[in-house]
Amino acid sequence: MPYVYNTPDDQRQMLQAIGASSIEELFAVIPEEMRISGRLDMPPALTEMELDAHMKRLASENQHAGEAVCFLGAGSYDHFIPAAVDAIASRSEFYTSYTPYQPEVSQGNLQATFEYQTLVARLTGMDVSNASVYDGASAAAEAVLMAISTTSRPGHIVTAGSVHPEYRQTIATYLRHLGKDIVTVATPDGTLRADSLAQAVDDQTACVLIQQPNFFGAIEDVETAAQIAHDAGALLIVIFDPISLGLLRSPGDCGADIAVAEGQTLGTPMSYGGPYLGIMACKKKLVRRMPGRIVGQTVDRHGRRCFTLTLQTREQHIRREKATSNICTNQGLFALRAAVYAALMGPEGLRGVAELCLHKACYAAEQIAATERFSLAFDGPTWREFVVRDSQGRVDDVLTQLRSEGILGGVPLGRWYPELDDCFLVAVTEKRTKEQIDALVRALSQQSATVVAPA
Amino acid sequence: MPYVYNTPDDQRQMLQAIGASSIEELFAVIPEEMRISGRLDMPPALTEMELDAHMKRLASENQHAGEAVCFLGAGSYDHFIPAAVDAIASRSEFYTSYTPYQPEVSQGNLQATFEYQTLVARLTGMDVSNASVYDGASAAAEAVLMAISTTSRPGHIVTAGSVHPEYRQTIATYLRHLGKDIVTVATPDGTLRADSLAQAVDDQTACVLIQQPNFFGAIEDVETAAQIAHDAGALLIVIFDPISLGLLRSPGDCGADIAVAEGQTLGTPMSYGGPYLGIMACKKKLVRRMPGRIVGQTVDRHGRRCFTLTLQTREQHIRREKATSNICTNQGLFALRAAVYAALMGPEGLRGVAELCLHKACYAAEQIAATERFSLAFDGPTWREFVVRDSQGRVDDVLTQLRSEGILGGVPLGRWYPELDDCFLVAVTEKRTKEQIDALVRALSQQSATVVAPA
Amino acid sequence: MRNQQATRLLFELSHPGRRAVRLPACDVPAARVEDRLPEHVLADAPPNMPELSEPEVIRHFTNLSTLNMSVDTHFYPLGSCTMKYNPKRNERVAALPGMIDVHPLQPDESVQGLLKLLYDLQAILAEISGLPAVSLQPAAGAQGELTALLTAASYFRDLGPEEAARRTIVLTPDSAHGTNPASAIMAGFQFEKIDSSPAGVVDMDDFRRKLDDRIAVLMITNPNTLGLFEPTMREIADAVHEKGGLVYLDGANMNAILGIARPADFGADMQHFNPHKTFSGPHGGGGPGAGPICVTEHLAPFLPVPVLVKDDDTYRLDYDRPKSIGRVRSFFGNVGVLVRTYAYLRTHGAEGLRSVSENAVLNANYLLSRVQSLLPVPQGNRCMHEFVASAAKLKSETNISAMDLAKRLIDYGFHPPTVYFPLTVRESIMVEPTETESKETLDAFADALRQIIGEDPEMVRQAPHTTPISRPDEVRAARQSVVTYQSGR
Amino acid sequence: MRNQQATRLLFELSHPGRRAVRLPACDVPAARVEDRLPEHVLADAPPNMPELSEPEVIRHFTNLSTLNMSVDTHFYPLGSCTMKYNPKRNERVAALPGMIDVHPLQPDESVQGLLKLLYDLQAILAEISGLPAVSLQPAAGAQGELTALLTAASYFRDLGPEEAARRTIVLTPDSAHGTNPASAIMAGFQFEKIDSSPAGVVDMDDFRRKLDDRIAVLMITNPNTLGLFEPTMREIADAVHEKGGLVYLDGANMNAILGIARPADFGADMQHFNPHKTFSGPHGGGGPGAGPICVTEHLAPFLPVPVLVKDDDTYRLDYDRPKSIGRVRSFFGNVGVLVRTYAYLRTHGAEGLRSVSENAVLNANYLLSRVQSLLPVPQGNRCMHEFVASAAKLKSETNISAMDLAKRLIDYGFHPPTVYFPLTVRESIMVEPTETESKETLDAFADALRQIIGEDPEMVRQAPHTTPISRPDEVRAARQSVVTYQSGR
Ligand SMILES: Cc1ncc(COP(=O)(O)O)c(C=O)c1O
Ligand SMILES: Cc1ncc(COP(=O)(O)O)c(C=O)c1O
Repeated sequence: MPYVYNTPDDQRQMLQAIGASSIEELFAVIPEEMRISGRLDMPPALTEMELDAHMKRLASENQHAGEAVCFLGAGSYDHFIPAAVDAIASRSEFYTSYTPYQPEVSQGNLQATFEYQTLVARLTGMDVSNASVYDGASAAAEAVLMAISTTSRPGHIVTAGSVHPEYRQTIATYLRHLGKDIVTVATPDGTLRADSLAQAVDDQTACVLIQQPNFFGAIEDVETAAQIAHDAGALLIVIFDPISLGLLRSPGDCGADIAVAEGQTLGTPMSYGGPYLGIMACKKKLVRRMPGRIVGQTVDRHGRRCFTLTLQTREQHIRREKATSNICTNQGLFALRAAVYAALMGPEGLRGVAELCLHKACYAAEQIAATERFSLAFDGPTWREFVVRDSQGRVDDVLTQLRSEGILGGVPLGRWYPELDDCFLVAVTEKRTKEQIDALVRALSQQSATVVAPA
Repeated sequence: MPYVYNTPDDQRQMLQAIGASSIEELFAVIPEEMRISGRLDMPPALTEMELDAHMKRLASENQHAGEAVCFLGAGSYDHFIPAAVDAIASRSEFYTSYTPYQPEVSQGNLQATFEYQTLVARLTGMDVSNASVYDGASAAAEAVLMAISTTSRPGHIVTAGSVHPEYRQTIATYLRHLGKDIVTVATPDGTLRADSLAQAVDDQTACVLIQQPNFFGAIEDVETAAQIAHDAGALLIVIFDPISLGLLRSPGDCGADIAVAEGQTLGTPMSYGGPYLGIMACKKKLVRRMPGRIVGQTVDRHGRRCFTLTLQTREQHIRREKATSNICTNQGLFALRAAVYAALMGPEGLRGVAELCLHKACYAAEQIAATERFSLAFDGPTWREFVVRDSQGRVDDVLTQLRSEGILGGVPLGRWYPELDDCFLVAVTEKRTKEQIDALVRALSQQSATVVAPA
Repeated sequence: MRNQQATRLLFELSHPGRRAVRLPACDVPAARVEDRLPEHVLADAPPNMPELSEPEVIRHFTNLSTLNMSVDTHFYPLGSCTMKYNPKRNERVAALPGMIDVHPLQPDESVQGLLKLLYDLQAILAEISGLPAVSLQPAAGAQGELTALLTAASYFRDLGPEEAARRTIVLTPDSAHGTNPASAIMAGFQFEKIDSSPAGVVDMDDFRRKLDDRIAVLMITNPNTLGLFEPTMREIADAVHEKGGLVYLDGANMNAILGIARPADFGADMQHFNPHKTFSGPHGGGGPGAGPICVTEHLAPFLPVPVLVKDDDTYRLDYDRPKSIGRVRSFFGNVGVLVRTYAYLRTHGAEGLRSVSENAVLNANYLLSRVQSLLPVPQGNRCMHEFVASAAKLKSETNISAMDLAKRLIDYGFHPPTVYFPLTVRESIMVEPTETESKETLDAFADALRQIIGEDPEMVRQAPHTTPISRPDEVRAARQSVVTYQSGR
Repeated sequence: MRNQQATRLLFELSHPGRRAVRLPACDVPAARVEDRLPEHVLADAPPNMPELSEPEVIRHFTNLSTLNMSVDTHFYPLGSCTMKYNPKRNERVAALPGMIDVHPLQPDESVQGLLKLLYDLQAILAEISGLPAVSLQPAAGAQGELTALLTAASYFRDLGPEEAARRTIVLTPDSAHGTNPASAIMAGFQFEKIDSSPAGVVDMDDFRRKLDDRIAVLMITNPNTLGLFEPTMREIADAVHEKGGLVYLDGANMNAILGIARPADFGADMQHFNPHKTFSGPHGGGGPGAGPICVTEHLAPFLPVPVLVKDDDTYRLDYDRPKSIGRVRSFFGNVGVLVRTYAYLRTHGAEGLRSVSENAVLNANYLLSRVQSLLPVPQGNRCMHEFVASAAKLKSETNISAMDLAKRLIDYGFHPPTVYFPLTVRESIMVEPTETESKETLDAFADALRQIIGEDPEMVRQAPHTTPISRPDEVRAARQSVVTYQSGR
C-alpha cells in the first residue's frame, strides 16, 4: 500500500466505530457482479524517485522551447513569463483551494478574480468580464451562444476564413446539434474584405465573429465590421490578443459587443496546448447572458468591503437546464497568473512587449522576404506573426530541416487551408533575439541555395 | 534606472520633507575625495529575460547530476530530495524572514527550529542541538573550540587521517593563531587503530575527533575511541553522517560528548558545495559552551506554549568578546529542510535509505573489485562509500574517460593523500540504479581491457 | 499582524511611474510604430493597467493568498469536490521544461515523450473505466459531459435521420449536479428529470414512467451525489439499452470505486473523469481541471479530433476522422493537468488506486458514524465516499441552519462542507473527507460539530468570528452588481 | 480560521505506522545488514523520528509558515539587516539543475559555467570594494570577519616573529556589531574598544589614545551602525596604516554606498560583504548567507584555498598557495547564495547599484524626517541607510519602552525595527527601510508610530494583541531550558 494516511490499527478502530467487520463490507452495496474480481491491469506503482527519473526521461524526448528556438504561434506563443508569476501561482493557498463558495475563507481568490475582471475590462474596453472560461476557442463558442440567445435570431453566424480554424471548428461543434449555420467569409487576401462581409450578413444574422490580429497575424478593420454587424442588428464578437492591446485599439473601442481571447500570452506556459485561459468580456447589457462565474463587490455584516460570487442565477448550479452555460470548474489559476502578469507589466510593460513583437516580427518578415526562395504570402500590415510562402512548395521539408538545426520554424498551414499548403506561419515574440532571427533567416537562405529535385 | 520603487515625483516629495535639495546632498557627509567620480566598471544591467538566457547558458556549461551519473561523495552526496521539501522551503514566509528576534511574529521559524533541534537530538542520541552552524567542517572546528574551552586543557587535539581532510584543514585554520596543536593519527589501513590512538592521547589532550563512517566510507570503532578519550579526561567529538544513523548506533550511544555533521544529506542539494547545514549536538552539561542560536520552549503572558531564542548570553550579540563563537547568520533554511526531510522519511524511510546505500555500494564495490585493473584499497566494512585502487595508477585518465561517458566516477584522493594517488573514492546513494552501477563497472572493465602505455 | 495595506486593490495601490519589469532594448532595426501599423488601429495610450513595483505585487498577492483556506492548510471536506491532498511530486514533474515549454503545434516527432505519456494515460483511464476509447480533449468535467453528449448525438444521427429525430431527451436523476441538465441543453437535447426515492436513489417507478425511445442518453452519477451506490444500476442501464438509449456516467465520484467497480461493468457507455478531483488535480482555486472521456468502441468514431494513436513505436495525432464531432477547444487538451494525472496514477498503481477508494469510503463511513449522532443523515448509516446530513431538524429547533453550521466550522479551522446541494435533501450538508485525511482530523471535525451544536445559537448565527470578513451581503452584490473596480466604492 | 491542530509539534502529530515516502525495491542483490556491517555498530531500532503522512507534513509546515512575518508579506525595517525585497528572478535562475545539482568535487573542466560566474562575481565585488583580491569562501559575514583577521594574522606572521608577537590587538568602536569582538577573539587577538563621541561617531581622542603599534587590525563599520558615515574615516585609516596596522571594513552597511564610495578609497585593506543583506540574499529565516571578502594585493597570498583563477579562457581552482591560511569550511563556499548575488549584481549594473544606495539613503532620510517629530534621533537629522531613534524620553514619561513600541507595531502589520542595538543609544530603535519600499509604506509606518504614541500606555505595554502568542517568558525559557520536545510539557 503506497501512502499510509491511516494505519491498519486506525482502520480497525474506525471499522469498529462504524460497526463493520471489514472495509470489504462497506462495498457490499455494490452487487458482486459489478465488482472487479482481480485488480486493474496497469503498470506497477513508481516511487517518487522512480517517477522523477521516468518523467525526466519522457521530458527529454520532447524538443522544447528552452533548447530549440521557437517561432511557432497560431494561438499559443513563447512569451516571457516573469519569475514572480510562478512564485505567486505556486502559493498553495491559491492552487490547492477551489471555487470560492465560502467567501469568508476565500477572499484571496475572490479579490484576485475581481482584480482580474477589472484588468480584463480595462484592457478590452468592455464593461464586464467573467472569471474565465476554458480557453480562447471555447470562449469564442460561448460568445456565439450568448449572441444567439441575446438576439434570439434563428439565422446564421458569420465568421471569416482569417479566424483561427480551430476556433471555427470548436464553434461548429458547439452548434452542430443546435440547428444553427455558420457562414465563413473567405479571406483570400489574408484579411476580411468589408464587401464580402456585408454580403454575408443579413437581418437574420445573430453575430459576426472576427479576430484581431487575425490568424495570419494581419490587422483587420474591426470598426468597419462592427458597423456592418450593427447595421444588420447583429452583435460583433471580436477575438483579440491581450498582448496586442499594448498597441492596438481595444475591442470595446472598436465597437465589439463581446470580446474573447486566449489568455495564454498573459503569463501561462505553452504546455502543449493547455491548461490555458479563456477570456470573456462584454457590454454591461449582456452580463446576464454571460456564462461562467462572476465576482462582485459587496460589504459584510460589519460594513467592510468584500467580494463574493454574484449573479449566480445565470449558472448551472442554480439554474440547471436554464443556465447560460454548463461551465463549472474554470481556469482560476490562470486568471490569477494573468492578473499577476498584468500587474507586473503595467501599461509600459505591455506596450513594450507589443512593440518588441512588432519590430522583431517585421524584421524577420523583411529578412525572410529578401531570400530567394521564400516570400510573404500576403500584403498588408502584420503584428507578431506572418505567413511565409515557399516557392518550392516543400513546407514540410523546410521545417524538418530547420528542426534538425534546433529551430521550430513555423506552423504549416496546409492542414487547415489546402490553398495555402505552400505556406507556413511564423511568430516572433519579444523573447526572440536578432541573433536567433538571423539564424532562422540564414537557415532558410541555405535552403534557398540548395536546389531540390521536385518531389 | 532599473526598478522603480519610488518615482522621480515621490523622490521630489521626499526630498522636500527631508529639506534636501537633491539626493546628492544626502551624501554630502562623505568627503568628496572618498567618492567615486565616474561609475563602477561592470557589465551593463541585464533584464530578467536576458538574465534567464545568460544563466541558462552558464548552467549548460556545467555537467550536472541530472544528466551525468554521479558517484561522487567525500562529504557531499547525491541523495534524493522529495518534492515536498522544496515546496516547504520555497514558502516565502520561511525564506524571506530572518533570525527570529521577535518571537510573536516568528513562531513559524522558532517552532520549526525547535523541532529541528529535537530531531537532531533524537537522531544523534545527544541531549541538545543548536539551530545550525555553517557546515560540517566549521561545525567540527567549533566543536574543537568547545572542547578546548570546556576542558581548559592547553594541550593538543587528536584526530585521525580518516577524518575528512578538508575538515582537518578547517580545524587547523581555526586553531592556527590560538597556539593549539593538532595531532593526526595516521590510518594506513583505512580506519583508526585503537593502539595508535591511545598512543597519541595524553592527559593534556582536549579532545579526540573522529568520523563515522569515516572519510573512506569505512566503519570506525567509536566506542573504543570514546573509552580512550574519556580515560584520558578528553572529550570525544564524532563527525557522523545523518543518513547512516538509519542503521548505525548513534554518536551519543557510542559515547560522544559532541556530535557534529554535514547535514547536506538531509534534503539539501549539492550546489557545488554550499550552502549546507552544520549540525551540532552535545551533552546537556556542555550546552552553555555551545555556539550558535538555540530555541527554547516557554509560555507567553497568557500561558500559551510558545518558542523563543534562549540562552543568548552565549552569543556574540550579548556577550561580544566573551561569546562562545562569532556566529550570527546561520543556515536556518537548511535546518528547516532537514526537519521537513526527517519528518517525511520517518524512522522507516531513514532506515530504508541507509540500507539501499549499503546494499548498492556493496554491490558496486564487489563488482569493481572483480575487474582486472581495479581493486578495493582497504579491507573492512564500508557503508555508502569505498576506495578503489587503479593498478595502473592513472586515476585522472580513468575518471576523464568515465566523464566522457556521462559518469562522474569518483573523487581522486591524491590531492589529500599522496600515498593514495592511485586511488579514488566512489559513493553510491539510493538514487543509483543497478543499471547505472553496471554501466560504471562496464566502463571500468573496458578500461581494464585497454592497454595503456605508461605516461 | 495582518498587512492590510498590501491587500488594498491593485488599482488603489497603483502609483504612476512605478515599474516592476524592464524589457531588453530592441536589437533589431526599429521603426516608428505608425510606420508599421495603420494609425487608425493604434490605441491613443497604453492600456490602463495599474503601476506597481515587483515587491508591491508580490506582497499584495502573497497576503491575498493567506486569506484563503486550502487543502494544504486546512481540512476541506467540500462534498462532491474530492478535495484530497495534491502530492508535491506531481507539481515537480509537471514543471519540467520538457513538459511545460512545449508548443501545441510542434510536429509529432518532436513530442514523442509527451505523446507516449498521454497515450499510456489513455490506456490507464480506459482500464479504470472499462470503456476502451478515450478522448483527453475536454477541459473539465462539464465539458466532458458536453463532448460525450455531442458524441452521442452524432452517433444517433449516424444511425439515420429517423433515429436522430427521435432521440431528443436526456434523462437525469433530480439529485444530479447542475452541469448535467445544462450540458444536455447545450448539446441540443431536451431535459427531463427522474425523481429520487426517499432512500436517495433513483425512483424506479418514475424512471420506468419516463423511459421510452425518445431517450437519447441517461446521465447518472454513481455513486450518486448523496454518496450512495445506485442499487438498481444494472437494471437501469439494461432498460435504457433496451430502448436503444445510451448510459452516461458522471464520473465526479469515481474516488469511491477505483479498482473496485468499473462503469463499463455496470452498464455505462460513456463517462468523464474529473482528474482535478479523483486524481488530485490540484483544484487551482477554481480550475484548471480536465474532463477526459471514455466511451465504447462503437462510439469511438465520433470522438473529437485529433485522436492520439500509436503506429508501431511512434505516436501520432490522427486528424482524419470523418465521423468526428470536431473539437470542443483548441489544441490537444489541458495537458498540464493530464501530466499530473499520469504522475498520480503511475505512483499509485492498481493496488494504490484500490486503496485510495477503500480509504475514501472508510473515512466517509467513519465520519458518518460520528456525525449521525449529531445530525440526521436521512439516507442511512452507510455511504460510499461522502454522505449528506441534514440540519433541517436543528434549524426548526434552534434556528441554526446548515449555512450557520458551515460558517461556524470556519472558526474551528475547518473549511465548510458543501451546503444546500444536493437539492433533494433539506438543509443539506454534504461531507466528503477523502482518503488523505487522518482519523485525528475526522475526530476533530466531529468534535467541533458537536461543540457547535451546543453553542449559543445567536453566536453561531453570526459566525464566522475569526475571519477577515463575515457574511457578505449577497443580495446587495447581485443588485448593485459591482463587478469591476470603481474608484471610491 | 487558524488551523491549530496542524501546528501541534511534529512529535505530537506523530502516529506509529504513518508513511509519507515509499522507497524503490532494492535492485541489487541484498544481503542481511548484519552480514555487511559489524553488529556492534548497528542500532537496535530505527531512529526515533516522528511518523506522519505527506499531507500532515505539508499542512504542518505550511501553517507554521503563516505564523512568520517576512519581507514578502510585511514591511521589515530591521536595522542593520537590510531586509530588502528578494527578486524572484534570482530564485528561478539559482534553481537551474546546472547550478544546483553540481557536486563540489567535480573536476574544473566540468563546471566551467559556474566557475566563470564565480570569477566574474569576484571581479564585480572587487570593483565595488576597490580591493582587488577576493575570497568567496566564507559562509557569512561573521566568518568573513574571522577569515580576514586570520589572513591579517598570517600576514603579520609572515613579516617576521617580532611583528607577529607585537600585533596582538584588534580595535573596534563600541557601536560595532557583536561579531567584531567575537571574531577578534576567535582569531587569537585581544580586543579593545574605542568610545563613540556624543555625535555617534568615533571619538578621535579615544582612538588616538588607543592607537599604537600593537594594533593589528582596526575593525570599523562604515557607515556605522547608527547610520552615520564616519567623517574622519580617512584620518583614522591613515593613522592606523602609519602605525603599521590594517583596516578592516565591516561591510554590513554597504547598501548605503554602492557605486558611491569604495572602501579601498577610504582606507580599508580588507572588507566583507553580506550578500544576504546588500545583494538581496534572501535571509532564509536566519540564513544561509555568505561572507565574501576582498583584500589588498599584498594580503592576497594569505587568502584561503582554493583560489579561483583564470588561465586564458579556462577557470581553475588553485590549491597551491603556500602562504594561505588554509580553509574555514569545506568546499568552495555558499555557492547557492553567490549565484543569487551574481544575478542581483548583473540585473542592476553600475547605475542600478548606485540607484539602490541613493534610494536606500533617501528612504531612510525620509522616514527619519517623519519619525524625528515623534521620537528623538540623538545623532542628528540626517543619516545614511538607517537611523537610530531613542524611546528613552518616551519611556521616562509614559513607561512605554522601545520594546513596547516594537511589539505594538506588530498589531499595525509591521515587523519591528531592531531594538536595543546599538548599545550606545538608550532604548534604541534602529530603522532601516531599504530602497525597495514605497513612500506609502514609509508613511504608513510613521503614521502607525504616531498613533501608538498616543495610545493607552497600558495597552501598548501588553501588545501585541493580534498575534498567536504575546510576550514569551524569556526568563523561564532560559531557566528551564527546554530545548527539545519533552512530552507532556
Ligand atoms: C457530480 C458532478 N458532476 C459534474 C461536475 C462538473 O465537473 P467540472 O467542475 O470539472 O466541470 C461536478 C463538479 O463540480 C460534480 O460534482
Ligand atoms: C554590522 C554587522 N556586522 C556583521 C554582521 C554579521 O554578519 P553575518 O550575520 O552575515 O554573519 C552583521 C549581521 O548581523 C552586522 O549587522
